[in-house]
Amino acid sequence: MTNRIWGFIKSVLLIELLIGLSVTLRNQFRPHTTVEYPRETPNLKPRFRGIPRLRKNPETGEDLCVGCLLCEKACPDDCIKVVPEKRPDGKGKQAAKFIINYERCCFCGLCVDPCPTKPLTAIYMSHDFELASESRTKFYYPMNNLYEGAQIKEYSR
Amino acid sequence: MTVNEPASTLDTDIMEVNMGPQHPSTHGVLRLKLKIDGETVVGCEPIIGYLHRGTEKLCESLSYPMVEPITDRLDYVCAMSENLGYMGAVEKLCGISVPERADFVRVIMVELNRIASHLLWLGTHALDIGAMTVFLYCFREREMILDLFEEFCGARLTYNAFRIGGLLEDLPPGWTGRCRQFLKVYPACQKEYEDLLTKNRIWLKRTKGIGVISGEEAVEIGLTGPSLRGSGVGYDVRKAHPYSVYKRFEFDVPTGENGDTYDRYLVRMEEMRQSLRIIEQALDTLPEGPIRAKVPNWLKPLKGEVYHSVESPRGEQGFYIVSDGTDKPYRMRFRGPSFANLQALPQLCVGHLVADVVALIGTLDIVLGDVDR
Amino acid sequence: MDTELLLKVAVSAGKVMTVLLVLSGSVAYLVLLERKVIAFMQSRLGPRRVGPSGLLQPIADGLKLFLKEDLVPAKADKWVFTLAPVVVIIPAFAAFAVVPFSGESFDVFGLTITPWITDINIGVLYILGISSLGVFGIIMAGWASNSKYPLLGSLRSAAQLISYEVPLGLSIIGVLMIAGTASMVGIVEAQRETGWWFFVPQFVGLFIFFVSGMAETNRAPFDLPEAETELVAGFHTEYSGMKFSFFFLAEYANMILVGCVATTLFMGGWMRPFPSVEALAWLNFLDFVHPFWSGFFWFAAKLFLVIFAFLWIRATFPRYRYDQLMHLGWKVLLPLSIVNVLVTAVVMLLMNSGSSA
Amino acid sequence: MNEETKGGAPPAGGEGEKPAPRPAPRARTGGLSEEELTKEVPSRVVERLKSSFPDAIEEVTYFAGNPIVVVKTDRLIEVMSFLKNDADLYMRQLADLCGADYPDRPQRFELIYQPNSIRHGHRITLKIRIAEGEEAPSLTGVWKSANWFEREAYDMLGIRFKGHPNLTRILLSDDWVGHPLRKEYPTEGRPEDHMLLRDPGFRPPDIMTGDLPFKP
Repeated sequence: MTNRIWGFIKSVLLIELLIGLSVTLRNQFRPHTTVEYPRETPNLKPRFRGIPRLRKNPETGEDLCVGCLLCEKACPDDCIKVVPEKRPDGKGKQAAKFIINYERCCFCGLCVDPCPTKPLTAIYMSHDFELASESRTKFYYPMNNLYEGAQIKEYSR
Repeated sequence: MTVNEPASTLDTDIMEVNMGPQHPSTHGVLRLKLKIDGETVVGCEPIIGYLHRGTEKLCESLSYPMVEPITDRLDYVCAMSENLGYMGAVEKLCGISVPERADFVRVIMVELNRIASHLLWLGTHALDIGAMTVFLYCFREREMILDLFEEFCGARLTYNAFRIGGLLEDLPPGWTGRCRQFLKVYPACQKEYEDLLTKNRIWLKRTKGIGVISGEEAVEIGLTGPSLRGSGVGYDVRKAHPYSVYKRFEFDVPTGENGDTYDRYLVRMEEMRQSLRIIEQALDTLPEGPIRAKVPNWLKPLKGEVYHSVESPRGEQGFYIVSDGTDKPYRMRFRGPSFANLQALPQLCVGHLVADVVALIGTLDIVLGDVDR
Repeated sequence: MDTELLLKVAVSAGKVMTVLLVLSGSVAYLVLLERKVIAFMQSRLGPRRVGPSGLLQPIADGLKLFLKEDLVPAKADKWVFTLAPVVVIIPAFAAFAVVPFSGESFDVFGLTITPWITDINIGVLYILGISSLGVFGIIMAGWASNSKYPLLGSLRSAAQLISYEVPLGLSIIGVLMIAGTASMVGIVEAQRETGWWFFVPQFVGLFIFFVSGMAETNRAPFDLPEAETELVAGFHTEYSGMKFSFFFLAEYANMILVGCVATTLFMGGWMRPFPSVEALAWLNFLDFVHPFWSGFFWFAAKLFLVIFAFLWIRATFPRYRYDQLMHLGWKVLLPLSIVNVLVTAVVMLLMNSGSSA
Repeated sequence: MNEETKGGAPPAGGEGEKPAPRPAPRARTGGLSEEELTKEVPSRVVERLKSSFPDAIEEVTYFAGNPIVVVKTDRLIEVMSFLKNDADLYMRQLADLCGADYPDRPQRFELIYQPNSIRHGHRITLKIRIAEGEEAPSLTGVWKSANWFEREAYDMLGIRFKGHPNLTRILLSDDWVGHPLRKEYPTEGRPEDHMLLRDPGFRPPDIMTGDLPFKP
């Protein structure tokens, strides 16, 4: 009985509504969580998977890619095309053409798994993610551009 | 649907209203043909398929590892569960046993993802009913989980986090500490949502007694997951058919009593707490060791077929794989929990008001990527 | 022609223009305030891009709405469709004619300019009457759009406005009984005389007025007519451009109106807190400019409080369902307001008989 | 990631790879051997089915610990009702229903059912086989949940169900031609064609021939 009376009093005094109001009021004075994206760059974690890019050996500057076509085979979207050729020094192969179709890429990272140039893989998931472009042709890259990071950012203002 | 003619001398008509496919509260591209009499729903026909991408067909031309990114995109809200289910199915098909540490990490990820998914559900469900602040609080906490995921696998939504036979990479250094930090912070956040909703009289009015379905009927129509457990049937794939290492953790399967929207809400809220419990246990007993069994990259399973299901946040996520002995699945079938759950919507809707339809879509927690596949 | 009359007309027209302009501006900035307040409550930042921390956002919004293409659906009734926003916005602004924004008058060139457009002895009734005209516009909008969601929205809205008009009116009666006048200025003066602002004896009245006011202005948790998640945008689903902005302005103007009425009737209008306590006279610190400004300051501060409560509630609560809203209106608020009137009457009777005896 | 490719079955994790006498495509899994995978496991459901419907069962196989029972098409509803209502089995839920296409078999389609007992935790895979043009019995009378699953099977494979209340396409649009999950249905179309329709000036760069708008 006392419980029911107490419950009635509570419901007349709108206790639970006031508790709710206090939650929103408290949050008004907490720090905000917004990341003002183009002004602030988001804090990307080391393993972030952006668009796949190619990488040169940082010490010698040689191409790391050995033209083994494993990434091409592993890609579920068929977005990689590699044309291998003999290296000028005759030892092994390198990629004559390496084309990634960013229109199709799904950022899954499966191309990186089988890359045989361990520990530094020739193809890697870069931190670039700003892909928007006005033209479809921009999504096909000359191989040189695959080496450079943060290229695609095109918007202004 | 039979339509009862209202006993009135006025000439009244049943109005057909199209809800969706572009509508603020259909959680994607769901279209509902509602027949309404005034504001009372007398008939409801879901029309789906706007997001059909033919994944089952697509999988027939992909090798086994390549399917994983596709499973990410089925139920994109809980891609970890999808990943785990698919990995489990393939590992069952091949008879691969996964190293313990990998299994533990997988369980941690999946349970974190369950919390994230329930948070998204809570946010959108509350938003549908009109409480818009909960939505943003939920997303604030969900961001923390997504940050953890980003750190682990590099993606925030389509994780592609596991590999057949284990994991691609081990947990990054310091990850467990940050995860524990989250576990410490989170309960207070959940209390905030409960303060805003659980006892709020408007929330109670909007959810209690709405969309009641009995346990028997719920089983019959194929409901699984929290939607089923809200009706008092304690069926959880994690308990009934334990997969991965769920046998080793202690957790309860919360059930409701009345089978209404409010009970389903309570069940999901409790499930988040249980997930926290599982994660805590897994972090405490996380073994050292290898993270990946020796599995060839070019997998060729034996001829055979398996059905493997996991408890995704939405229900029983089944994977049926037919292998013909080549490196590509002969037939891949995704049993989406949302697809089966959505089937119950017409039954739930009839007799309620238009405003309740959005609450009911929310309470079934459908993800259209999962419905349409 | 009588020059005095001409002068009077000119002064009135000037006041009307001032109120219109200030009101339009404050409506625009009320939208910004709402977005900012709710954003902070949701641990966001709100609009930040236009001007310093988003201060020019209303201007950008207004410009956008002004320049936007004005669509009329092919099967809509064009005349009624165009007329509806006008019918909604005119009463919303007209109701401000009797709101006293401050207590002190200006003296300019020997003319006394009162800080209200007019003070009629049925001010409260005038506001009630005028503000309930807006519902016609809403019904017209829903019907003329020839679309299902607007129709449902307008029906809901009509039912809601009519039901809540009754408790709204009854909740004010207590105040009128104590004050003994229906003039807005008179009510404020009555509050000075009694020494109590009327929210003390009439807290139930204030509560009912506040809730019904929220329902009248279609604010959350009673925003059913435009319940975004159910009816997309309710009666103005098919509207765009300027016509839409008329609805928008009217909604926010109505919100300010409810705030103004609550301030005037229950919270002592332009008076500073504890107007009879001389020690607090420094609270009218704007007196050094002109007493008008300190009155206006306190009026605005109280208005802000009411409106902040509106926003706060919107950020917190879920939305009622249509039938529950009707239930609340007819079965809870209406009896409560009648009881409030009765109790007020009985108490007044007792006190009067006590004082006369 | 691990050892790959260079011929030969890799040494297996755990159980060890089985050596030779196996038909054509060599399985490379690194997991259990064929014997272990196809090992018979005791199953209460199969026992009960065998004792109750000895003539309705065509074939029982096992894979990865799960019994797969092939039932005669005309006895399906009988068997399913038994599974659902028998107190000992009580499989009240039909978890999944899907079809598979085997064009080279005389009975081209397989319908695969996954009934599920929530009370006892039983699970079994049940199958029927039907030829093209043949109608499968609809289970909508037994389980309500079969409704959409059967519509999906009809949509994807063109299997017609006898007695289904509303056998229309569910995922694809009503005017769709063909049934995508049949093996003869092409997986890939030509999305470029649509691009051409939209923008006649656009020439899709062909990635395979290196016909690109720049020199790679």
